[in-house]
Amino acid sequence: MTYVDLILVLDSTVRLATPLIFACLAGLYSERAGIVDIGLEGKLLGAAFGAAVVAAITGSAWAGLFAGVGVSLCMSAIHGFASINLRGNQIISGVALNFLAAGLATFLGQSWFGRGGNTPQLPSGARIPTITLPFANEVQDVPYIGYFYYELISGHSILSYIAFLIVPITAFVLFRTRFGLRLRAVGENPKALDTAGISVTLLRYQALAITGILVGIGGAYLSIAQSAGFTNNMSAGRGYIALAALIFAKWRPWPALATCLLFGFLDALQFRLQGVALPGIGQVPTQAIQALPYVLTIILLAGFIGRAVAPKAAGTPYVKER
Amino acid sequence: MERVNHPDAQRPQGAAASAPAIELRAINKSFGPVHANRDIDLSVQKGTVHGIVGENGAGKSTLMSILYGFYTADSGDILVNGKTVSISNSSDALSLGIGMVHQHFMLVDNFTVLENVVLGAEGSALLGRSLSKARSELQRLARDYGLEVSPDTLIEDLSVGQQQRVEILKALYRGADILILDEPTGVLTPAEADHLFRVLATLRNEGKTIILITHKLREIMAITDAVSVMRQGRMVATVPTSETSPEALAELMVGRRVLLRVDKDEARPGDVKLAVENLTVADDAGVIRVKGVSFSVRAGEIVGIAGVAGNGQSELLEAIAGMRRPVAGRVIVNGHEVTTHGEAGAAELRQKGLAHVPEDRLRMGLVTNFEAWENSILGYQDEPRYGGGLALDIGASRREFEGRIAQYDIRPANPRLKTANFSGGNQQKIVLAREMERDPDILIVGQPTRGVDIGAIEFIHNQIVKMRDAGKAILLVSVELDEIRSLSDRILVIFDGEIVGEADPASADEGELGLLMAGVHNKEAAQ
Amino acid sequence: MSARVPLPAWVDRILLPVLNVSLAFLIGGIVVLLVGQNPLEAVQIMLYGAFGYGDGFGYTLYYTTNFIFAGLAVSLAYHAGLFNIGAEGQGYIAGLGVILVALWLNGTHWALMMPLMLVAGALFGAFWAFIPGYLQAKRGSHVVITTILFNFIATSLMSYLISRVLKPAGVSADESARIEAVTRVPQLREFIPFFGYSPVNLTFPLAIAALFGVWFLIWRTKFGYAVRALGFNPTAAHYAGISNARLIMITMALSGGLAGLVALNEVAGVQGRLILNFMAGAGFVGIAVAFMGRAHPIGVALAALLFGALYQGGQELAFSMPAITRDMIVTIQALVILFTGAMGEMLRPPLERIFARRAPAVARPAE
Amino acid sequence: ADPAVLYDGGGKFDASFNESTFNGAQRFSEETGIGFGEFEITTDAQREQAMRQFAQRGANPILVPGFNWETTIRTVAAEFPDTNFAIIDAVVDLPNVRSIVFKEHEGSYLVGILAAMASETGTIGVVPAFDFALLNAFACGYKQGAKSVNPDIEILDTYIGSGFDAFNNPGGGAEVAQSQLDRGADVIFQVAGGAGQGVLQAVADADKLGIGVDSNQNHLHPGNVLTSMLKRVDVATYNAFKDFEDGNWTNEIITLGVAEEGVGPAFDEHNEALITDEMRAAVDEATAKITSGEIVVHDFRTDNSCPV
Ligand SMILES: Nc1ncnc2c1ncn2[C@@H]1O[C@H](COP(=O)(O)OP(=O)(O)OP(=O)(O)O)[C@@H](O)[C@H]1O
Ligand SMILES: Nc1ncnc2c1ncn2[C@@H]1O[C@H](COP(=O)(O)OP(=O)(O)OP(=O)(O)O)[C@@H](O)[C@H]1O
Ligand SMILES: [Mg+2]
Ligand SMILES: [Mg+2]
Repeated sequence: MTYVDLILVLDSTVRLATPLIFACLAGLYSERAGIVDIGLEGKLLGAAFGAAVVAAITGSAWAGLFAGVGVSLCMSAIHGFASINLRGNQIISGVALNFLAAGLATFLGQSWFGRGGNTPQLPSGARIPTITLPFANEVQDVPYIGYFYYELISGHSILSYIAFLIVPITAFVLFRTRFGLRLRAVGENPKALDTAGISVTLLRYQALAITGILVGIGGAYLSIAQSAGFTNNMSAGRGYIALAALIFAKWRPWPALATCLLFGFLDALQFRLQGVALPGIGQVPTQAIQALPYVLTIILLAGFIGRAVAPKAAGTPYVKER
Repeated sequence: MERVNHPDAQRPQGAAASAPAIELRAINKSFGPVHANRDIDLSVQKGTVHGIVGENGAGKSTLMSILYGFYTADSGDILVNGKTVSISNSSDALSLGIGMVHQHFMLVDNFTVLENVVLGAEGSALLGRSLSKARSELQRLARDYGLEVSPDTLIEDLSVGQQQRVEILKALYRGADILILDEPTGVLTPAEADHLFRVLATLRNEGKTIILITHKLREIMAITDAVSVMRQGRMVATVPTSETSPEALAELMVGRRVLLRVDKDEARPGDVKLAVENLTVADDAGVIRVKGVSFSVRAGEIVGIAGVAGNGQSELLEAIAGMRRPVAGRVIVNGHEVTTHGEAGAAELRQKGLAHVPEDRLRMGLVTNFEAWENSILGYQDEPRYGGGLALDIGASRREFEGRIAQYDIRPANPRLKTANFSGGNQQKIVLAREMERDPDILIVGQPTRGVDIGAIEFIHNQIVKMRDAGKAILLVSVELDEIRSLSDRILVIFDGEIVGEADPASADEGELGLLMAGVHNKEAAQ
Repeated sequence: MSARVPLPAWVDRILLPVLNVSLAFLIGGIVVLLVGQNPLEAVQIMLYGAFGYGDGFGYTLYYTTNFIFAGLAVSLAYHAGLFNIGAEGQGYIAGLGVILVALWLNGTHWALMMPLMLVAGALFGAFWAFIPGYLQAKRGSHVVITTILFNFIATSLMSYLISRVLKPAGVSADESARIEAVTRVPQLREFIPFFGYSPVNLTFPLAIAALFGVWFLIWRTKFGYAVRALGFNPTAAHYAGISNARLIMITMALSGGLAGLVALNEVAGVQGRLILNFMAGAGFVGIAVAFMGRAHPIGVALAALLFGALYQGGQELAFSMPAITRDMIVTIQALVILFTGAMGEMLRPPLERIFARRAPAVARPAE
Repeated sequence: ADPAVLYDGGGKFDASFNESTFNGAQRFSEETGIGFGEFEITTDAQREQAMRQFAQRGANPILVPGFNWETTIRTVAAEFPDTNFAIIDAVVDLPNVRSIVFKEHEGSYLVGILAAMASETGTIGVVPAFDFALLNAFACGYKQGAKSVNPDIEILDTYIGSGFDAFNNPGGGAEVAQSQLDRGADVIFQVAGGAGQGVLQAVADADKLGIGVDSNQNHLHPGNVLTSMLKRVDVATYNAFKDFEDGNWTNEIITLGVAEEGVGPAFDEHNEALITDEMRAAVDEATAKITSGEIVVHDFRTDNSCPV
């Protein structure tokens, strides 16, 4: 693989990783606050739909983005009501939301656009633009570094840059702010927080709100940045991958970024390797190549990552009286 | 938040100053069918230490949790400094200057001491400033009250005693005027306990009010000004400490006379049942906690291991009980070498006739989500008496346990009640009943009476002695020096993973043992 | 819970769920109204479709069979504190086991083949779950990730095997060769004409047996005792001399084996061949079923039946009310999961108030 | 009795052959005013169920797109000898079944010629949703056509996913297209239903040429869609219903290749600027040779392999 190939693979790594980063950090907030969220998949889908619909109607990408975030916020609210107020089972609430998004998106899409849930193709104006960083074009011919800047650093969707920005912000919020301290505490030992006179409920809702916003942006990215419209089940399992990435990263921001990039990279590589005869092995079935990212992940997991200890209170509703 | 950081903020003003610091009127609280508090009246004078005693499940913790706003009472009034207040959550209590040290600590294990202290009282939105502020404040408190604890260590790395300091510091940091301590000494060594009481004395002299829940009448007599007694959810008496005696209190609590000291006759040691030969054990982190320890326990004797918590007792017990593979050395049970036990080693040792009452019943000894009868077979589930082959004979298990309930006076007497819903003492009885009734050759016991009321203590101690007289070899590990001395036939003192001395309970005096436990010039003492 | 008065068992386990389901349908009904259809008629059609006549009921039971197996798989693992998201993949892989045995001895009588195919399916499913179990037990790799990843791997693997290995040349569809009629698991209609043309087959009674089997395993055997101890408190399990690692691996394998039986129903009972993606999400429905049934066989059975009815009733509805598409059905299912599962406690407080008034005696202290 | 359509797993609006089927039926009912029943399956078990339900309720004829219906139609058609059935993409020789099969490989061959001629880089690509015989048949024909123009042209062939859900992954499609563009491809043929939209989008964003499939997708990105490989499922459907209506229903095997104009490239105002006269000529020539049998395009499905 030449230098150019490498840059190009990394370039598509960034695109593939962006939605994962949003979903993964979203999950990080809720699980750090002690609320398991396997509804990420559904939230991605719901947000993607909301964004595409509004973008299609208004023709404004930003309106679409807000709509997408709005949808996933609503879904977060349902998740919160079920798992915080009603102390319901968080996993099943997540499953329900996944079903709900899959069903309702297609259903509403069909009754609004008559295209079986698919929204109309968006004109480029209704899509989140990509941005070219200063001098990108000028320096692109400078060997290596210039090309690196032009191809890899510049020219991504605004949302991709935001995704990368969210990581340090999250790290800061989590470990350097009062909110972060309480967030981590409520995920480890809500009683400690309660006896310290802080509302566990409020805090968990705040966490879920952040989750909603982040995963919402991720969903919008799918439908109005990466593609130009909504297609049924277009989240295609990314929510689950993000969940895996979160555990893989042991619920920490920077490792989460690394993991999402890893997944993105392996995926991008996978597209390149298809049909290419591997040295020594020769032609391998494409399915083997396609399974590669998952197999490698498992090997890494078993080989190097080791035991991942979830936030102690994750998954268990907070009950004062036995 | 701000207000909380200034201790003077809620000092009682003028008129109210003469009124009692705390007054409870006709408090009621039920948990489902359990009526934990009934028509409780209580009045605590300002600037005093007020003791509350009562059997397990009497309702002490519940009452205090209500005062602290953790639970809300079904009915009744709370007055603070003469003013009726409504305490609907802990922050209400905190802003009224009420602080509480809970029976089960409310700390975040993987946070540092500092983080735990500031949690909920950070002040500013950014941690940096609040933490440095807390750091200096902490140093001040440490100076004033001698509550040293390094601010940057993780809670999970602290001994229980130190964790409790953190709890107290939390309360003081929030400027508590009224401090509630729920069984603070249950987990402390005598030294630590004495220190705690000095701290409490200082606080009282500063005019702070202290409510102290404990099962140890010695402590009540030592430090409290007045004491209230609870029984089965009712407040049965409140008396000035000067006008009462341990015996009298005990009788009030239990409703019958209790014998406060163990009387046992000479041990008649038989042959060696349990031998430990230069055993070396590491903890989960790989740190060596037990360093080449050797000793043996004979049939018909009780060997007590005294020591400050966290000196390797836990690892020693786990290694002997087959839960932890030793780094080096041998364990010989009933003549069989059982050192190299695998993951299921505990089962193997039980078959060899060794029973184990673990130090930490909630973490290890019980599955709190199980119904009580299910816990009564934990570890013995594979025995044929609970069903042949694969099947589990539920009927047999329940019947057997119903017998124990009567025998050990476990309350409430309901084998299908979730174990979590028994109070601490009764949970302990479930464990003891399970382990003792196996009539094992060897019994190793960790902290048998931690958090247990005197009625139960008397009972448990008698049981242990009875087992000894029945010719069992008993290894007793406890941080309660009194307990060690009154029960043991031989005392081994452990410090920093080594046996630093052996003493005869009859002759050995408290001071000498205390020094050994503290690791002071242990070499000389060992001779 | 802070129940002032614990509800009578029948209210807790029957009335409450029924009310929840009704609530779900109420909301669903509103959506139906939005598309200008008559909700009552819709409910009628669904009920009739699911239970009203032989064929319909047969289909309901056929779906129920899948969901029972998948639900039990998730439940069993859950009792050991393991969250098995991989039932989908385990069932898919199990299909391979079933078809291999079936094609190998194709033409042999089902009486002989059914046990063989059952074992093969179970073994393959067990194997696919055992690996995550092993990784969890020995390497501490979180079983949630590994099972998710194994689902993806299963898809690739099966896609390759079906379209490149098992697919006979000249056949256009990507599917394996057919299992001969004598070899297939016979459909109940061959004995009970009532079931019309429906595909419910002998794996259904098997599922019922599995329900009882799992109940017995979990609450009436020493193994089950150990599993629950492990699930509730691993430290205590270790103290009790239970080998947690071993138990995790066994439980996961058993769980996968149960998931594998979905393949017996689909491949050997219904399709008579191995087709792409025959699981069609049954494994994920299994998660919902398990948690709605509180991981208890009784609960699982009811939840599975509910979903079976929703699937079949939904088909009937989509068929006779074209305005109501299959997505609408998915939506209704989601609502049911939400209200009976996640929000199942919503109606408890009001009910408690009602029954507290009804039975004040219970409120008295029990001492 | 009205006719009925049962769609394949992808659903009515799969931007692919199910949708074409719908369009054909739609056109029929618009022209004749006769309605038609339709059903989207959610599980494979519903195939037999729904088809039987239609037959029982007297629907006639009953048409199904996709060879996944083969088994079902064999069973049900036998039960209802008086009902007429039609299946697209598979051959079922029963007295009451019309089988309609397309020679996708032939149409793809022609498209391949266009791609090769339009390419400036000498590298073109094809993006099937996943490894699936039918999709491979498209790809294989395409490759043969391209090679016939330029024997040493490089043809990239990348799958989006490994299962049916790949049809719903436009994000993946876009990424795959990008990976081919990166490697120098300047014409890309998508055979991926809904995900194909992502492919065409990515190609258009890069201002290169894409090729649509099944229905005419030239209008999606005028100037960036070279052509579309038409597969006239809509026509076949329309004809089937029409024939029945006019009483000319026949239960035969209808094979629609280039000769029958059942498959082939789409030419319209959206792509006329892109199609040179040479291209047109080359296509016409190849069409003639295929019709005359001079050129035999290999069908992947006959031996699950592609010669080029
Ligand atoms: N959260 C709860 N839910 C249900 N029952 C409870 C709860 N807390 C306490 N109880 C019950 O209320 C009664 C009083 O419990 P409490 O903890 O106040 O007793 P206690 O005097 O503190 O006992 P101990 O000395 O063992 O701590 C006991 O029967 C206990 O089982
Ligand atoms: N539907 C259910 N949902 C959740 N838990 C249940 C359900 N039914 C029973 N349980 C619990 O599962 C465990 C086993 O119940 P099971 O009905 O098997 O026996 P049991 O009724 O508890 O005991 P026995 O039948 O011997 O009286 C018990 O703890 C019971 O409380
Ligand atoms: Mg207490
Ligand atoms: Mg029962």
